[in-house]
Amino acid sequence: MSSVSAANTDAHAQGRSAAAPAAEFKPSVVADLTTVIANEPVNAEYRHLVASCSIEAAQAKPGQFFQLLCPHSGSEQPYLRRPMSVYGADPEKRQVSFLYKIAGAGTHGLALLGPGDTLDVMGPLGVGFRLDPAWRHIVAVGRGAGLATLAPLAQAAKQADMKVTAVLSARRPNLVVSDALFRSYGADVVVVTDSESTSGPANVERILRQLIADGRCDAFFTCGSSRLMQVQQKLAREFSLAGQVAMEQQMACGLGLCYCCVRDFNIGGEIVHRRVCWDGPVFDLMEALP
Amino acid sequence: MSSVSAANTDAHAQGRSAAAPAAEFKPSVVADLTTVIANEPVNAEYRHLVASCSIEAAQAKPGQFFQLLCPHSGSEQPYLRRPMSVYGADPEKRQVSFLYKIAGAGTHGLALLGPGDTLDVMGPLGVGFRLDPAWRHIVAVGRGAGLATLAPLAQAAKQADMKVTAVLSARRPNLVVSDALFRSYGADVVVVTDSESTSGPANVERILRQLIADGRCDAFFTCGSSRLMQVQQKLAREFSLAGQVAMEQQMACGLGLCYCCVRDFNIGGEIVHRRVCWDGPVFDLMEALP
Amino acid sequence: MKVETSVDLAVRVGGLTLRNPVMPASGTFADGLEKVMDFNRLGAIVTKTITRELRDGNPLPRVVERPGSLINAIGIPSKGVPDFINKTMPHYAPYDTPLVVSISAPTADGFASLARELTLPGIAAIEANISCPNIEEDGKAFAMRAETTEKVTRELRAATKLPLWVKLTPNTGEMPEVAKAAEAAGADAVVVSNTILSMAIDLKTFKPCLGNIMGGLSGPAIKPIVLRHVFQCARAVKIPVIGCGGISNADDAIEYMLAGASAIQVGTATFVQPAAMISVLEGLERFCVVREIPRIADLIGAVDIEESDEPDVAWLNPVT
Amino acid sequence: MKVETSVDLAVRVGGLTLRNPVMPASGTFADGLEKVMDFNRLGAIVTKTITRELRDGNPLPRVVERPGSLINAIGIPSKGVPDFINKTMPHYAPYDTPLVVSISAPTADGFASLARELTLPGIAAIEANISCPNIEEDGKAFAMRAETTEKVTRELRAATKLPLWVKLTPNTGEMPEVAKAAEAAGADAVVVSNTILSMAIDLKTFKPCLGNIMGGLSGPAIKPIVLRHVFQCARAVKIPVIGCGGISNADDAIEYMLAGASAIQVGTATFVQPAAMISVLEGLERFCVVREIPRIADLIGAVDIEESDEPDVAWLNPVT
Ligand SMILES: Cc1cc2nc3c(=O)[nH]c(=O)nc-3n(C[C@H](O)[C@H](O)[C@H](O)COP(=O)(O)OP(=O)(O)OC[C@H]3O[C@@H](n4cnc5c(N)ncnc54)[C@H](O)[C@@H]3O)c2cc1C
Ligand SMILES: Cc1cc2nc3c(=O)[nH]c(=O)nc-3n(C[C@H](O)[C@H](O)[C@H](O)COP(=O)(O)OP(=O)(O)OC[C@H]3O[C@@H](n4cnc5c(N)ncnc54)[C@H](O)[C@@H]3O)c2cc1C
Ligand SMILES: Cc1cc2nc3c(=O)[nH]c(=O)nc-3n(C[C@H](O)[C@H](O)[C@H](O)COP(=O)(O)O)c2cc1C
Ligand SMILES: Cc1cc2nc3c(=O)[nH]c(=O)nc-3n(C[C@H](O)[C@H](O)[C@H](O)COP(=O)(O)O)c2cc1C
Ligand code: FES
Ligand code: FES
Repeated sequence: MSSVSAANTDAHAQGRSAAAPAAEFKPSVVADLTTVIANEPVNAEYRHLVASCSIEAAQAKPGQFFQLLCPHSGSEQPYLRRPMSVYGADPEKRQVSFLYKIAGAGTHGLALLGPGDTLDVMGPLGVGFRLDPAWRHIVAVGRGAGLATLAPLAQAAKQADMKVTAVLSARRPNLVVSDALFRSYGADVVVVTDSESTSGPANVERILRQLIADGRCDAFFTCGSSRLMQVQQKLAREFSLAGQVAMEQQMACGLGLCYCCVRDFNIGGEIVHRRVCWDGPVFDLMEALP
Repeated sequence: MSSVSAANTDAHAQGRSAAAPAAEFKPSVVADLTTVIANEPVNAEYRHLVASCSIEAAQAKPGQFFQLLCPHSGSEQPYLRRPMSVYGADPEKRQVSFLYKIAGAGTHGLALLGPGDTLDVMGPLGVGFRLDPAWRHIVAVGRGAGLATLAPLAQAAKQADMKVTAVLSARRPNLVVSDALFRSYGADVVVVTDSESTSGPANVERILRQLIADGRCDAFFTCGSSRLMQVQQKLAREFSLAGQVAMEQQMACGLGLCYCCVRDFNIGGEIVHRRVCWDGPVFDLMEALP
Repeated sequence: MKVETSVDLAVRVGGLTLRNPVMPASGTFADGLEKVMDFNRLGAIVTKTITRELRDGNPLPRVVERPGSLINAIGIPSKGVPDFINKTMPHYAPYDTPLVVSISAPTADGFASLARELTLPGIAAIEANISCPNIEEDGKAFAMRAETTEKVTRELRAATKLPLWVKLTPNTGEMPEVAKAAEAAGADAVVVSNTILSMAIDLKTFKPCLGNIMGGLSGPAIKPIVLRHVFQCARAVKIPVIGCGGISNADDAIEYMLAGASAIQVGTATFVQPAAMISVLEGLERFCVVREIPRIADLIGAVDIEESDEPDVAWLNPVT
Repeated sequence: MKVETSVDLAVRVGGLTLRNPVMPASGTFADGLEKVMDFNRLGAIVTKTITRELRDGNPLPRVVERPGSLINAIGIPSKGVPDFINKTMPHYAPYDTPLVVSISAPTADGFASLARELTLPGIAAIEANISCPNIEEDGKAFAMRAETTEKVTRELRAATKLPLWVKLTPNTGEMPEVAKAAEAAGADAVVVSNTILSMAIDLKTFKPCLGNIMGGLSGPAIKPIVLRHVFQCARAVKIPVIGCGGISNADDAIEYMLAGASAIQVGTATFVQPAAMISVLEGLERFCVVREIPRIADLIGAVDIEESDEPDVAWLNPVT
């Protein structure tokens, strides 16, 4: 496992405290008892939760995630924490926010929280997106919950003043999320949906080829769709473009301890396991396997 | 076990439905999802909870009890139900109420309930107090949570128009409960306390002898103090008076299934086990053992 | 609400056909439940274990709760055989639900003579609780080992023509072998399982929470463990397995049937929700309706394990 | 907040003196926790079990949760010995906390050669995870039986001078005998215990929830069971018992020490509260201060059992 973490020395460096005496030790990951500020539905499927948190948590970077201790909905307390990408993090306001879809026991419990309630969030966790200052135009392609994960790229790119084109895929137009947020940071937003049958790989490939042709795609950022990821891998290979993908996997510890979240990756032709929580969740686009 | 229930055919009769087809079956004990109307502190130790309930639950008799499914306080859900004597039951208003002391996990959780919350109460359970129409004057002697158990006797006795003298024992005067309720039904109330050192067995015996001498004690009703029970047993024997005692014991099922709540009783010279939840909680004063 | 359906809920269990697979676990059922449910809706009635000797049971406290579980050391308070025949049996006679009597004894002979005496009209089956101490094996329960299980089951089999259910203990490391031994000796079904030996200590007094020091763990906490035992036993024997351990709702019961249980017993859950058996029953019906399963028996052992999933020997004790 | 006290937290465990009794359970600890706590506060560091062979581990899904518990079938992904020596050991070298390496092998020889190779400066003790399948006994774990435990422990003992901890499985019915065998063969301590073999089935798909079909149960649900094993083992052997199973807070740890544990390991709780070990440690200190216990070692085996409470043989398997 240490080979792995070695490979991540940079990403996880701030975590290292070697033999620092207790007095000096400062945790970089905390189980933070945040206070819910808002927890509102944004559409039929998604809710937006904003919480005031510690400075450590508020420093979460795009692509990183938290492990949320979801309150019990009904009698049963979900035992494990639930991973959620940071949707927004504001060190000034000391706030962190999540955009989540109600799936099962944990997210149901999450939906019950109201302003003033306490939510235990552990993080920030994992390796987030990296922006190469050399890039001028980036393209974010996402679907479903993946749109929540990509969203904070909009602000980060603007700060690094890169132009962003966001291709947002959903089943129906009214299920698209994060589009407003992308626009608010001046991104071009292209919405593709199943109901309008614009979300197929072929059409998305057409859109992406156009962006490349227009010189508006130095790098791909994607999350939430294996099919769309494969389209981007193909184009990245063809035009030797950079790319990063945020992966999902069931998690227990979120800190690289348990090895339940491994996926196969192609590292220089060799198929190896990587822990999504620790080596990722953001990986090099070309190393990811569907 | 059937000998036991046979011995209780009357008490538990309404429970018997032999081979009645499903269509006809009517449960006499229900796990009733009641709605909390009020849950207020009455002093430093006790709270009074009123809930609107089903007609079955509202028909609880004095000395009977319910098994309360206490909500979790903090993370831990108390697994077993908690037994609570009926403090008041009103078939017209369809209400039931409890007077409880905060002891541990379960009662802590109970204290968190507010108006409108749901409380699952199972009952009415057990054999309550019996009033012999021949009696004119009864004496209720209780201490601690026992006062809650005795309280509904006040109303029942008034309806049967018997006069009640209530000897209420507590550590301090401001920890006495049920006195107001007793008075409201016209009972004479004598308060004895440790802080005033009036609660000792000797003094209580003096009070009781006086009541007997005045011909104002046809039967004893007691709960919550083994020492006071023994005083009454002595006097009941001396003056051959009737008496009933409500006992406490840890419970799991509350329905006579598990045999965790047994106590020793002296039945005609023989020491035998009885289930407090099923054969009691109210027992003949002379059969009870300290 | 009773669901009106055409689902066939009947199951065959160890020589009996039950109208449905839901029955109480021994020691968690008594006439008190008549206040709560109609016993004619149950698949069977299983009585508290009785012994020949009169017994008071264990010292108090007899139960302590833990998160999602109960530890009990009731012992077996028993009024003996005559009381059972003269009072318990007549009491349940009016019901047209099979009456299963749970018995226990300190020796194989004791088991046999008790079974012989209880082979009576009105008794539908005998459940032998062999999870109890065998005084001939310095207190180790019969069901801890295959040999002792085989011996006691053989003597029981010779003693009665009634359907014979043998109730196993999960405290052994060789449950499939024990189940095979019971089958070989003529048991008609195995009940999997009794409680898991456990302990709790009071941090105020430093004393054990139970008068008996140790007791048996039951309730939701043990379900994943006993479910595994049921899965392993069902693959080890041809006779039916009756699943019992932490079943609180229909989903739990279905999980047990998929793992291989032909019927299920509900125990501790009844202490928390007295009508648990009825809601399990109604939930089973609903599940079959929704999933369009014509016969509930179709669920038995229906867990979907492709050969490819078949784990190597490692899964006997996964190295975690 | 760290409590400043004069409580002596040191305990002696299997040839080592630990600054306090709190350590991680193997497989639930890695360098990632450096983001959360100062490893110099721990009593010991216990690494994930390593094997000589390179292993990928089990198919996914590898975990499923149940109320108050986790079932895992991670398998033992292992990068082998050189990776451990060249990367893991140097990584923990800066800490002045004893490094305990957990090892596993499919044969007794394999265990011995691995122990021999890992008998190195920088390794404080070896924890032999003998809860894994023994291919010489068609897959039954070494720790399922006393004989196989004795054999593997003897070979391990001959192979290393390091303190030798042997980690047992609760899936056996004869844990005290197994613990005795480990002691007789020269183990310096036994770790009680590994996970309890369990199963879960998905009602939507009818498939097992785990890729490995079965997995090991851990977390609060198993505490009463493993606590009982610790109590029984501590009375069976003179070597220290390290308690491990469902410990989430200081109260749990104290209960284990009262039952006879000389030290404790925290596993699954770390997944829910990453700083669990630290809060256990601080809670232990607080408890000793409040109860005026000068040395935490005074808690070991301090459960108060009057002879009168001593149950008869029945308590070995209480008839519930
Ligand atoms: C790094 C990461 C970031 C994520 N970010 C978001 C986000 O921003 N918004 C959002 O809506 N969802 C996100 N997810 C998915 C989210 O974690 C799951 O929807 C959630 O765990 C479901 O829990 P549940 O109890 O409601 O559902 P259940 O199905 O009851 O969960 C059962 C178990 O499966 C796990 N699980 C179920 N679905 C997933 C999934 N898709 N990925 C990982 N584990 C899963 C749960 O964690 C739990 O352990 C993210 C997942 C990962 C791994
Ligand atoms: C028939 C009956 C009627 C009762 N009526 C009242 C009442 O009207 N008002 C009132 O304040 N209390 C009453 N009690 C006592 C009440 O049941 C306990 O205070 C309560 O169960 C404590 O639960 P806990 O989780 O708060 O405490 P904990 O100490 O955490 O409970 C732990 C376990 O011990 C049991 N237990 C603890 N104390 C008692 C006790 N005194 N009697 C029985 N079991 C106990 C609990 O039920 C639980 O199973 C009655 C008890 C019985 C048996
Ligand atoms: C209070 C109590 C008493 C029990 N008594 C008996 C008994 O007399 N005979 C028996 O075979 N099992 C007895 N059991 C075990 C149950 O029948 C059942 O096997 C066990 O509790 C697991 O099922 P559960 O988790 O649904 O309770 C008893 C269990 C409890 C909780
Ligand atoms: C995800 C996971 C991985 C584990 N890996 C190992 C392991 O590699 N070696 C080992 O001896 N035990 C392993 N265990 C078992 C734990 O060390 C511990 O014995 C068990 O989980 C009980 O403790 P707990 O309830 O505190 O988790 C693992 C447990 C879990 C949950
Ligand atoms: S979730 Fe434990 S290693 Fe990733
Ligand atoms: S509480 Fe179960 S018999 Fe009394």
